[in-house]
Amino acid sequence: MMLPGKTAKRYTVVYECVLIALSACVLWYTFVTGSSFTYVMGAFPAPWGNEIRGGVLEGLIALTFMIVMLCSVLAGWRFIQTDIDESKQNLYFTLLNLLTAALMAITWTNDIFTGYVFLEILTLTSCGILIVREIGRTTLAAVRYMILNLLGSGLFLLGVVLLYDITGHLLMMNMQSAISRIALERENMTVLTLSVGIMTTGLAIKSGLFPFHFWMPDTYGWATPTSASVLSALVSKAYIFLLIKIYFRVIGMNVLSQMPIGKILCVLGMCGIVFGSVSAMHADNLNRMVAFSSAAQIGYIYMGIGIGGTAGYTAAIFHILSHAVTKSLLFLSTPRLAEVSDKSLLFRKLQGSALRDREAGAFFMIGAFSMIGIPVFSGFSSKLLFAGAAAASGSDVKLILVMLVLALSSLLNAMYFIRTLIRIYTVPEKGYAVSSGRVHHHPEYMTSSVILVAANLFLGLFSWMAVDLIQKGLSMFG
Amino acid sequence: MLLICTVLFPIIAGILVASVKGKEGRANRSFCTAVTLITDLLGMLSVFFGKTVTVLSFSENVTMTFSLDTIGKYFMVAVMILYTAVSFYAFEYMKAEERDPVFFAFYYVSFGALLSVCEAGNLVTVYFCFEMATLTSVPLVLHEMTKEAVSAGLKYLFYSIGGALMGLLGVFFVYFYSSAGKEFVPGGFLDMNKVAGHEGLLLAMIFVAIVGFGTKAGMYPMHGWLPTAHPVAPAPASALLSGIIAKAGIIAVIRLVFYSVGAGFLRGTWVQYAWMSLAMLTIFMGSMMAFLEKNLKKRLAYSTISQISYIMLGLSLLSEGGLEGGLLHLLSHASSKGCLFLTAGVFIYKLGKRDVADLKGVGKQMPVTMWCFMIASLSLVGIPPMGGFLSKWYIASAAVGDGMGVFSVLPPVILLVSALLTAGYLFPVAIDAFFPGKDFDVSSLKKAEPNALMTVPMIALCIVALIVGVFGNGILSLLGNVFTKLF
Amino acid sequence: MISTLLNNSEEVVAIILFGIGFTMLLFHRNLIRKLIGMNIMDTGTFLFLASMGYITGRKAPIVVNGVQEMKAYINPVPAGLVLTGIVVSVSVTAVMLSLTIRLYKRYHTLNLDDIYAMSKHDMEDR
Amino acid sequence: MMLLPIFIPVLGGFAMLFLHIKDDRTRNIYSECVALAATFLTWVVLLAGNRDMITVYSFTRGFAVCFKTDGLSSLFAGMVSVMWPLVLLYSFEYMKDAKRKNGFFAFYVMTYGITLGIAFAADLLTMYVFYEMLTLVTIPLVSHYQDHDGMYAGRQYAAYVIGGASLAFIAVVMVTLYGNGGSFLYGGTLSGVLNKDLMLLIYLFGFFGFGVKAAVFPLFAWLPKAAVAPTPVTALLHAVAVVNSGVFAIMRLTYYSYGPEYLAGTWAQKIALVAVEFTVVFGAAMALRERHFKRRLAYSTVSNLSYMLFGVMLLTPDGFLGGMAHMLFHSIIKMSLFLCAGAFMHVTGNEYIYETNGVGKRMPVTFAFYTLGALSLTGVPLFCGFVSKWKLFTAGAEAGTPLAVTGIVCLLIAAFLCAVYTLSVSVRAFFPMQGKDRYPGKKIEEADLRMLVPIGFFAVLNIVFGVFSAPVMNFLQSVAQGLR
Repeated sequence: MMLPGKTAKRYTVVYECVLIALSACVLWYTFVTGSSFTYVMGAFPAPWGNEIRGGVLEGLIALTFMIVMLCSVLAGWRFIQTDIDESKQNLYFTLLNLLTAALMAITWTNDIFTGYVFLEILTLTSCGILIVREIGRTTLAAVRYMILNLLGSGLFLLGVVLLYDITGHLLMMNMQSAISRIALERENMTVLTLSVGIMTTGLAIKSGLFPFHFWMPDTYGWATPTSASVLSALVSKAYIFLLIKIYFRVIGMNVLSQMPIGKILCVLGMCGIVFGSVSAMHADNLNRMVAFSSAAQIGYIYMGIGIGGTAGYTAAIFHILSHAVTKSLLFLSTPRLAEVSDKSLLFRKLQGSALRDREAGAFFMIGAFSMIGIPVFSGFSSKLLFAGAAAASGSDVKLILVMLVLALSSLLNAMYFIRTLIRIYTVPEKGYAVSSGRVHHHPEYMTSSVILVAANLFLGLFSWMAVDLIQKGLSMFG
Repeated sequence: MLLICTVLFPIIAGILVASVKGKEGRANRSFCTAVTLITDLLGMLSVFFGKTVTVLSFSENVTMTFSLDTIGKYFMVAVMILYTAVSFYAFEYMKAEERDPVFFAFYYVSFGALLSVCEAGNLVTVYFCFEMATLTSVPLVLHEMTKEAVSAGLKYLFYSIGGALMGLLGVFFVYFYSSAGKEFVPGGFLDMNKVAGHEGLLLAMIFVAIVGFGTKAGMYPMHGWLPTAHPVAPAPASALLSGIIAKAGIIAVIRLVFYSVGAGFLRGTWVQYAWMSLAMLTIFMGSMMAFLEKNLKKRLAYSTISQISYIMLGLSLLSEGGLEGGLLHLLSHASSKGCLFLTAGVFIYKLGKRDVADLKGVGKQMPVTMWCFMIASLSLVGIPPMGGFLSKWYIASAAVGDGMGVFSVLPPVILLVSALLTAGYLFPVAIDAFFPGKDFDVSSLKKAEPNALMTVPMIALCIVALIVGVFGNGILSLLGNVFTKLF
Repeated sequence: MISTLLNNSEEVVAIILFGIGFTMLLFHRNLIRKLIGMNIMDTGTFLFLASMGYITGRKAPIVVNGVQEMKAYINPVPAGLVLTGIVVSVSVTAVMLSLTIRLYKRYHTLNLDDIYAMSKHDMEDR
Repeated sequence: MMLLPIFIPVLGGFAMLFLHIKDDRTRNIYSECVALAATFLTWVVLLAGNRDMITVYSFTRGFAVCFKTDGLSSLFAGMVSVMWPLVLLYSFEYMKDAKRKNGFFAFYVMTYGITLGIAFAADLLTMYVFYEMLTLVTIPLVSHYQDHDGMYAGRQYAAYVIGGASLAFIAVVMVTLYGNGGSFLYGGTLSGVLNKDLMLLIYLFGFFGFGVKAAVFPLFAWLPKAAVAPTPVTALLHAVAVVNSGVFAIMRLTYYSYGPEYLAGTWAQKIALVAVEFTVVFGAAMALRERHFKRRLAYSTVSNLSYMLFGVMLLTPDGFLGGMAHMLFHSIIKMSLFLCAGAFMHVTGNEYIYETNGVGKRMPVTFAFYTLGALSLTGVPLFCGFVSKWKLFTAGAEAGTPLAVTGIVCLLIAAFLCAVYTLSVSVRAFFPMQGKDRYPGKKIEEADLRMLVPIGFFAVLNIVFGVFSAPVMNFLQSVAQGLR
């Protein structure tokens, strides 16, 4: 489609609104009926056919993803115009829509190989929306990103194949039955463990779990804001969601609990939290700091998975949601701050920027508070959930460890976020006079950011609704 | 009510003194005289008609009470004598000083505070008044505002407060292990059932308290402030300090040991022995230092240290004789040492001479003053018929009396040695003053006798010392049945 | 041991290929080599998959002269997977190559370390 | 009803951020009115004596925000609500020629509401929520003079306090999960499901977490640094509201969540006591060697907060009583001291101790009040400091454990040091050494009446409570025995 950028954007927006409506409907339907539905593509039954499945959880995730996507597009539009060369804008939107499709597919699919295919598509498109801003940094970042992702998807594919080798199926339900049989007879358990391990590693690499998080800052730091927010808020989360889905629908909790994977993920997650925050403290550039902090947040999610149990997974998924809304908010407010400080994201330039652009400052502040886990924001609720999960896990060591890590990380978060806040709210000293660029008041930006804030507050204040939905969804996962 | 007036009047009056200025900003002498006399009057009245009064109560048995028993009256008389005498002296002496309204203001305020110490009806009140006495007497010390003066004042302040707080610790524990405590009970009001099992702790705390209150009395190891504070203070102030303010520590100890804990509880415990040995150590050390000291006022300060520890020693014997001796020595030392400081003041005021060596031939210039000096030193050394003799005699005999092995032998020895030392550091001054030796030409000196305002107080104090010596037993019989109740 | 290895030689070869590819992709600093490594890795996987999928003595599931019972055919899914996989890897390779070209144009080298070193002094550093 | 005093100041202050009031007069009137309204409502709530609980909304299942008043909260709320309007009055004069007054007063008023929120919180989580809020709204106040020190202090303050809060968060969650939703009940709500050592460890987390605001030993460093803030902030927040909220939180955690029986005699109690006693002496010593006037007072706050905690950690009703009494009285004293220091700094523009030489003659009233406060802090009878200290001694002696007795000794040492570091200032002020007078002939007049009135008020309170402490003490007594 060779529409000019503006039309392309309109088109995209409409298209996303539709998607939002649809996923909302699914959510509503499944929630009311209380049962998931499965659609068999091309009417081929298993083992040949290819299914998609809608449940409460999928609905919820899809809905959130779409909302965030929409907001990022709306809010990032101005920067898209500046960052991306006129002729490429419509391509950008093409990529974006492809990416959306991939997201949706990964969310809804009931077939592990379909999962893989769209995984690759996701990788390609995300790489695309990264390099479409043509500066050396992004290209470089894209290369790194690609290579790691290819490693990841290669591993994932291998895992899939191994699973197929021992089960002879690709549809999740059938695989699960086969696997439970294997687990019963305890034959080629090693292969099973191996394949699960490989898959997990693959997805962990793709979603940037410690120690594979080093690509994040470059990737998120230099992309155009929309891409940054989409990549950090949605793409990496999609991988994690796929992982959770596989754990539940393919491997099954009781089989998984026989493997050491949970513990490993937990430890890695904690390391991720700590190291992410520490390196965020040393970042000299706002975007890099935020990017590192999302490394830490990914660590949270994996920690939740590692804690295990319904509580653990609930916490993890809740954090997926909360981080999605928060991180996009942050990534969309930083460029505004940079805009009024010589287009620079270096801290010393940013001093007082929030006073020059109050809206962006306020949004950044809210995002930061949510990250630190200040009450009434979503971050606090997920902190509560993680703590509760740890308490419910029943092992004292885990409990203390998780609690301490939570404490430590919110300390670190406080340190670097509050530091930033104080800086951007302090009038610059003499000598740092910045030619404060004009603040464009931009209705779309405002609305979308406000939506994100509202979502954040909703998750913070009425988290129990979300929690109920998630638990219902998990129970549907079987 | 009377008691409260006695305390409050001088305080208020003092504040007035600061405001009511006479010509060219000096304190109004006649007004001051009036204040002194009225205070004395009130004091005498309350000695005879004073009734116990509870000012306010913090909790059921922590109250602030004023009452006068015999001991209190005795101290009160001493306080009034000294303050009255010195006040007149000060009129003259402070002519030279500037800012004398401030001086007199605090002079009277501290007067009130000390009276309140005497009137204090229970330990908490004692502690409170003790603090007040300290705080109000600090300005007297640092009056001259020189660097030394201020730092000395601070030193004095901090030592005393530290001591007071140590005292508070003991006071607190005594309260804690007793049911009563509203007023003093001769022989102590400890509740032995409560104490049972905690003797060790209580003893330790009492010892801490004794040392703490001992700070004011310049007992080793907390004597440090005395030699620093006395020389820099103006003569009247130092006369008061060593004459009576330092004795506040003695009152506190008496109140604690004999009226709250009870001598019986301490007799024969390590506390008594430690106390005694501290006292003796102080006596010896004090007189030694005094012997080596060149500056007259400093020398007198050291002698104060040793002399007050005589009283401590007397008390620490925990026997009737010891207490009697102590009380006698209190009065005699108050008068004689006060007198000595006044004379030292005269030397400074008239001749600007501070060192012992400069005092050759002074006897020719101011015979009266020098005679006062002579008599006072006789009393301090303890030559009959002066007061010092009697008191020391009582203490020594009391020590020998109760067979405590080495501890009954040591005190007399120490007393003797220190008496010799005292003689050694006081008499030469007088002798040189009167007989400078033939190569010292007397003709150059002219008469420099101070006026009556100065001489009369000194003479009065000497007389008091004499009275103590002569009518000592009479005084004791006045105190009368106190001792029988205490032991 | 040896015999088992020989019996399913395809798997062994596949694994070896995968290993080679993986190491190349991970450790070589030269972009082109990385790409080649990636392709080798994929090939290994596909080989593995194909060998899994084929069952000796069956026909491909293409219905000629009437459907026979399931035994006659092999499961088409693995083959499908391989095809899909190939498509994916081709596209990925294409993208990577394009990126490589861009980088080369910009930095005139293919060694990633040098490229990082240069990009540090990149003027777009905000 | 109970929500009003909390939310009126919060919203009022929040609105102020956007009103951009230009002239001082309106702003002063506005903020004073807000404060007074809140105070009035607080007292209505307290006197209404309605003790039942209202739930606002719930975060997740089992984590709810709810308020209620009981004895302890009425102590804290009453205390704060009396002080706030006064200090506000003071700060009008003090901040007269400062910049960004809107922001200052906005946050200042908001803090008031949030402190009340802490006071009225009915369960641990609610308290935690407001505790965090308090931190956030005070950061702008700390770094109000937006210079380098201000930023640094604010940063450090945030790091310390939020870190502490997140440490305490552990205890909050555990208590909420295993102690009937963490709602406060005298004597503790903990049901011993988990193994005790774990719970004790977690208690220590809570203790030191909240202890950050109460400046317990290793975590005290932020308090002296935060003295760069404007004096009304240092006085009200870092001598009363914030730090006492730390103590308050520990009281809640100890007496109303864990319960003294659960903790008595455990290693947790011992560790806490040791830390506290060390802090008592350490703070005093640091105060002694500090040359900066406000920082010296800040250090003395460090030491005095641990007095309260000493009482609390004795885990006896008397100890609790002593702790509460000292909380009340110390705030009164410290207020007057800080306000005097502030007046001195405001009038002379100096801030170091040696610069007080001889200023006593120029501002006699201020320094007279200062001296009263100093005496009271030292613990001289007739002043309220004595009452609470006496109570603490008694409690310690009754507990009778070695640590308790050591504590008494520590308290005395600290009291002595306190005398030294407070009174030496008075002496300097009134009796400067010859030639050391900083202001020969300089024209320095007495502080403004708007400053003197609050100071005087606190000085009077100081004496009143010292003399007629009985009613207050009886009230606290009943609180300490869990009757209210």
